[in-house]
Amino acid sequence: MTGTAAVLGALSVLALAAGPGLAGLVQTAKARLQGRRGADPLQPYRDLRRLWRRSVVDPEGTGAAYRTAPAVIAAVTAAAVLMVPLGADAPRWPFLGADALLVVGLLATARMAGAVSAWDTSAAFGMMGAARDLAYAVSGEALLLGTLLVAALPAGTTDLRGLWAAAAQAETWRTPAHWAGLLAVALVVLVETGRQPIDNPDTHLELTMIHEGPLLEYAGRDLAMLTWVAGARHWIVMGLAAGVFLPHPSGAAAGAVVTVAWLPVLAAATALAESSQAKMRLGRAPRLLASGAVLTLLGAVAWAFGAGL
Amino acid sequence: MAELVLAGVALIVIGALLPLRRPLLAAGLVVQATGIAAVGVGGAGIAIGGETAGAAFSPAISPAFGADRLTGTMLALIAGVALPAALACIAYLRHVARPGAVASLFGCFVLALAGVVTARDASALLACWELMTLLPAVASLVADASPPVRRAMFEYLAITHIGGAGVWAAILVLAERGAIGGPPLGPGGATAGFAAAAAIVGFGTKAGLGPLHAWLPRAHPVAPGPLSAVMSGAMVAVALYGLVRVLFQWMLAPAWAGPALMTVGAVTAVTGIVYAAMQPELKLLLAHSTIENMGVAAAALGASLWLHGEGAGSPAALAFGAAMLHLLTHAAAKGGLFIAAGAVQGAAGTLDLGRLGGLSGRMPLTAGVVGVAGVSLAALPPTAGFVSEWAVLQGAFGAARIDDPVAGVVAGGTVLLLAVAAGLAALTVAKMLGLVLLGPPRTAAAAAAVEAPGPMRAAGALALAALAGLVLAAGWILPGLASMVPGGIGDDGPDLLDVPATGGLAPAWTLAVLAAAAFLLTRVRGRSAARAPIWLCGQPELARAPYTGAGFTKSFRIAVDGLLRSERDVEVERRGGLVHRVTSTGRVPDLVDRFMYDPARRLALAAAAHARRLQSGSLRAYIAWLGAMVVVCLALLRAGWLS
Amino acid sequence: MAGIERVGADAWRDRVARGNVAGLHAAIGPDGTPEVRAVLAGETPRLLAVAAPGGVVPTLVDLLPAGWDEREAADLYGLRFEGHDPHRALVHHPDDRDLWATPVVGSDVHTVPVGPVHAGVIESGHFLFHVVGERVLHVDARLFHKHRGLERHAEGRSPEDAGRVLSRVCAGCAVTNAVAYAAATEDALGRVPGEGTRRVRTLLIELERMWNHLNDVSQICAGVGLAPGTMLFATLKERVQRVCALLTGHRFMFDAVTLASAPGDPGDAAREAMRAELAAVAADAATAARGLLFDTSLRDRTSGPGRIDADAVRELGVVGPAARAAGVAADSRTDAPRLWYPGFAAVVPPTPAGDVAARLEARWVELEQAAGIVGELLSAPLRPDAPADTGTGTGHGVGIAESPRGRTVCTVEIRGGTVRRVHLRTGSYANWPAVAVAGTRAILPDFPLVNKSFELCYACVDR
Amino acid sequence: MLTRLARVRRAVGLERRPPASCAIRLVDAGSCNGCEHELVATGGPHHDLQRYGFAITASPRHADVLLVSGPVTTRMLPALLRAYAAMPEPRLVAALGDCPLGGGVDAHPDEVAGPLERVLPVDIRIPGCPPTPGQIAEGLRVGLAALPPERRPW
Repeated sequence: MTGTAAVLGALSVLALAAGPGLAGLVQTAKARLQGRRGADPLQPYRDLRRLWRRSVVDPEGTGAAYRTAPAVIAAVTAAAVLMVPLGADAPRWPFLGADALLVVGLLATARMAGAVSAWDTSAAFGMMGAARDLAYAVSGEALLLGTLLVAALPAGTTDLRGLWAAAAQAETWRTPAHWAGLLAVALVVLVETGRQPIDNPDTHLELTMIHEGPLLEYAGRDLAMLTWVAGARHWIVMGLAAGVFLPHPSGAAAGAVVTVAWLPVLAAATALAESSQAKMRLGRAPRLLASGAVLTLLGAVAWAFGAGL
Repeated sequence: MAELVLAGVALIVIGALLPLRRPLLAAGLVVQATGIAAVGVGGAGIAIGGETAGAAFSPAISPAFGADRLTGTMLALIAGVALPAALACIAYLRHVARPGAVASLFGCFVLALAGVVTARDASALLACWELMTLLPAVASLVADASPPVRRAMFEYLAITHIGGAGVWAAILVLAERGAIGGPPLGPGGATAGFAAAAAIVGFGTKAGLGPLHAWLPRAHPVAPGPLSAVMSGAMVAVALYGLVRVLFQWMLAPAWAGPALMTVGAVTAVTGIVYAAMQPELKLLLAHSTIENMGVAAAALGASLWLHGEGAGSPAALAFGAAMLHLLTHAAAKGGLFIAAGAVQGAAGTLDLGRLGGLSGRMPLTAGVVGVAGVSLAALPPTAGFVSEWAVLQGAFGAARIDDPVAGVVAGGTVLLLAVAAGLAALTVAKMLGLVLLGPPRTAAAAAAVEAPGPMRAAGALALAALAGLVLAAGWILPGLASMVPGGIGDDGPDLLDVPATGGLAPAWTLAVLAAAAFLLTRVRGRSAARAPIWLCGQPELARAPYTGAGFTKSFRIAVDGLLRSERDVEVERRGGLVHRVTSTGRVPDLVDRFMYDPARRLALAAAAHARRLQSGSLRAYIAWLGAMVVVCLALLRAGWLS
Repeated sequence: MAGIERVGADAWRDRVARGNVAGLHAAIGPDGTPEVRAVLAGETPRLLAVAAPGGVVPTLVDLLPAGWDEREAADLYGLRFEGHDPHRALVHHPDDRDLWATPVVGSDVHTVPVGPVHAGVIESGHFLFHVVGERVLHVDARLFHKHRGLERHAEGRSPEDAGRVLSRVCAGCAVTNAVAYAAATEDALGRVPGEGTRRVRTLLIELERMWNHLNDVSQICAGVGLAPGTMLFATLKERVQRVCALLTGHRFMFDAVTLASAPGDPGDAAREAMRAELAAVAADAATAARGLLFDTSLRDRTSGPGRIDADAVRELGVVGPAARAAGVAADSRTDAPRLWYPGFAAVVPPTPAGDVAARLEARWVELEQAAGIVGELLSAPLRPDAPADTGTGTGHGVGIAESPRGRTVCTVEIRGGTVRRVHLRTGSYANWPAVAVAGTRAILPDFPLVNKSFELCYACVDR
Repeated sequence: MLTRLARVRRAVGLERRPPASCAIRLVDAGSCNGCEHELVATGGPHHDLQRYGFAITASPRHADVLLVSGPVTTRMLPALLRAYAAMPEPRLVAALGDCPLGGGVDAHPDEVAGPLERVLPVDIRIPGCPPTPGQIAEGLRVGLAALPPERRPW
């Protein structure tokens, strides 16, 4: 491992702690857009510390699926955080590799663990959220994979470091495929962070919940882990969007700095997107995601026609 | 190794004869299991060692058997499913009408499967192929000759034989051209096109590829549990094996074959899993999921064929390895699930998903099989199911790089369809895990369920071991499988699936690290976990109302209702200004059935009215008709009409 | 003075069917037997009563939307309504679901029980959704979790004391309820307030309408997750409530309207400042409303769900903005001799489709109308009548006022200076059954939005 | 709309508050809806409870403080006790308004189980009928700050 790789690896590990801050940034920006002062971006850390000191609750009638779900979800999410590309020289974790499709798979595993824990409690709101989450994931996964496809075509690889390097190349920006991916990845950010118009993380209406539904039963450290996961997902998808689709210099130090610098920008953009529209009706959101996926297909077709190169 | 296989075959023959005397039923099955294990170990030895045994492929029409690496792999696959199934038989067959005959037929069925993959000439291949088709039908009817089973088996034989004609046509054409064992048939000309199309239709039908998949969800669920495990895990895979021999080895496939197979596979995958998600019964759900997985494997084969034709050897080999690995992982998962389904049926007396629930605490081993196999089926990392799905997707990505406008549409579309299928597979598996294992038991029978008897548990443990082994060994297996087509890819050792143009995977290490991390996190969860009732908005526990399967998939159905055309009727009974009662009925019709098979059936029935004289209603007569058809085909061939 | 006419059981159904019934309630008649009373709305509201010897009376549910009234009377007075079968508990809360919920059958049907403790800051009430996943087949609303027995608590007290008890029924309709009670009591005692008091009461009731409608729009925005809309209308509501506090000393104007008093004039300068502030709020609200009108993401959610059309309005007895949103121009302010509404005409929104969007639009047009009335009333000094003694009168009275949610009917029976029976049937009470019906046609995640488009009170119903 | 809200924010000009963290779950145990209206208003631009690090949560499992309004009707008592039982330790109870404190407008004695003190240990008292949004925010902040440090949620 070279020195650069070591530094980038250390950065990835630091990223494990940075996710909640990114979510806090979105919340602060949203509060500002709503005419409020709001809590500062560090609030999620205070919440996590508070939750960590509280007791957990095991609802009667639940078993291992409920009890292990937060740990499983946190573990796979942590693995996905480590994989977020911060540079072409980033380390390939010997136990994970650096393949983009694995990130998709890890997110899906977390989703499944959440759904299974919802079935374990069999409480209506958890079930409702899990069912919606999985239903949205049908077109959501197509969108995500389509996005990675149009990134992988110009890059010639699904290695996240290769995708990062490709986004630093001017030629990549001349392909319609990349631009299609750039548009589609905006939707990916909204859907994977559970934000409007797909989901509303601040909702207090139990009948409309998606990601919040299965959380309703959890307390204490379980909830702390799941809250951390919600923040870490911001880092994962915004990091993917920045590393794979947004422009950055190809040099190791400058590239990593610019990639990370994109994240607050994306957080602010997310807050703005969330504040400017209502949540979509159930059943319509999957169609929006599917149209995003079709957009990426057009990008792939354009690539196959050799357009732009 | 070949000797081991032969010894195994001999043991299976003995084991198939023993159960005909009732007291020797269990002994016979144990002997069968031993034989199957020997065949499996021998097959794996051949696959790894690379030796060729027995006869080589020959265009002559004289029965010959032999094995190469691919055959060895398939033998290992068959044994991997059949071994636990044979053990499960010991417990399962107590519930059927004529256990001795079924046990005997089980052995014969396994031999027929092994026969197809070891056949080295057209006659042996076709003979074993027909046996493979007929034996499960006979076994199912022997076990239970009730009208629904008879009807299902009739439809199974009807569809597989109509489609199966393609197998005969393709094999006979290839044999006639000397392509089996000789130089492969060239890609040009009508003959090659005909052979490729006939093979895709013929083998595809048996593999459950759409739209001729309709027999599969009818036949698999009514067969006795262990038999359906072998049908759903191994038989469909053997069908795709046949397709591999034809398209990859005995001919240079025409250019359209790859994209066509890819498209058929991707569409089949989505269709299969859509209807799997809607099924109200466990075995029906599993059968539809088999269709999905064969679609995924076929799509990978299509990508491989296409890339091969474009001269992209390394990605082509990866896609080929992906398809084979997918067959293996699916076989392990599906075999385990069908065996678990048998255990669940024995314990709860039903497979109706609405009448199970809460079995995880009562049947821990069965629950483990359902859980691990289910997660593998949903293609979630770090299971073997994910590794194969990952490799399949890499194959599709590779095809999308082909310099051809069609590639963008077909390969790009395949990526999206496979993603949709994966998403739906997660929905389906979550529904299955929830309804079978989790939540409160929905009936008294489910609440009183106890773990399956010893042999069934042993079968479950074997299935679990197979799944675990595949995760640990995926790093070896995938390159090995890929190298079974020309121009194989490098083998970078067991830890990292270091495939060019990817970021690599390390399934075994990923599993270890994730499991360790999750374990550590559960340790820091806090020592004193308080028990409290589930929070139901302040309602008492009796308000806890578990979801139904249809309720769980409703969110998805709402999004695609225009496509699914689900039928719903709500009847509100009003009397004297008050609502007395509300009744809801609903179902999701199978659109392939509605728009293809129902009209076809009506047409066929109308035709049958005219041809009643030919109709005797007995199985033998149908087989006779079929034989006559083959003779006609052969005659046509001789006359040169078909070439 | 509203008279009471007692009819026999044979004539009861026939007479009621011909009248314009504004609610039923049970009471104890002068001879100690329970009786059921119907309020007949009209130019001079009257009461019709039928005795229930042995606790049995013929039902009216096949003739008019009186299901909840009868269920409540059955639970609280132990009556049995012959032909109302099955009787489902409303006020009482048996554990057995069969005793209060509708049977919904079918292989895939399951239930989603919600409440009484909701996830948001919402009043307590329970809804049992019979669903297949997201599709709602039937809704059973189980309210009365907050039943405080306020009517029973008020009975046996002097009219002033009873009024104080009733003033705390509901914060959202505090003025309306107080006005309806005052009107009923004054009707029973044969008094008519002077123009000064009528003007003040009208001012307060319209102020209450203003902040409620602003709150309702804010809540509809919350229902679709449009946070800026939620917050903007919440600030406008806050501004109106601050004016309310300046004028009456209380943000919800508790105790501002009583039998004895009404707030006096704050002085020309203060009154003018209030008028200007409310005009500014109305202007801001109109601008913001235009913003919402052209927000396609909002439009997409509000158009369609929760439709209650004009036929359903009549069948279910829907009142208030919900009825007007379906094109039924019924408003009790058009005929309000005890308040001050010269030349008032009910307004319906431009597209009275009866859905969420129409109810949202109804709020906007009514907000404008209310702002106009308030502005006019604030441009002249407030001169309420001098307080008067309620004395030791006897009689029956009916008071009707239009709350932000619809027609509120209060009936009072006074004997010898003591309130013997008081009944409050608010706009929320009339509309709750319609919410359940509107929800039946929606998908689950749309139900909160449908519910918020009615924005009914629980406290008003539970009492 | 966003620019209008920005103007509101500048006009109100709230200060940032010392950082804290606390999750609150409301149970309406029979209130007149006044306390609920004012609690909602506490989250608006004029008062902005969130700047204290206070959040209203969707589930009692997430809550540190159980905030109770209303005189505790008999029909709400079981639900209130279930909400309390659902909370993880350590848990606090706050009474919102005069009703749960026993000083509100009286209800019929047959129908209420209150005041709150009779059924749950009350840690924080916020009087008023209803308390204004400012009083609620201050009541919570001061009430929580006055607790011994080991009982404070953050």
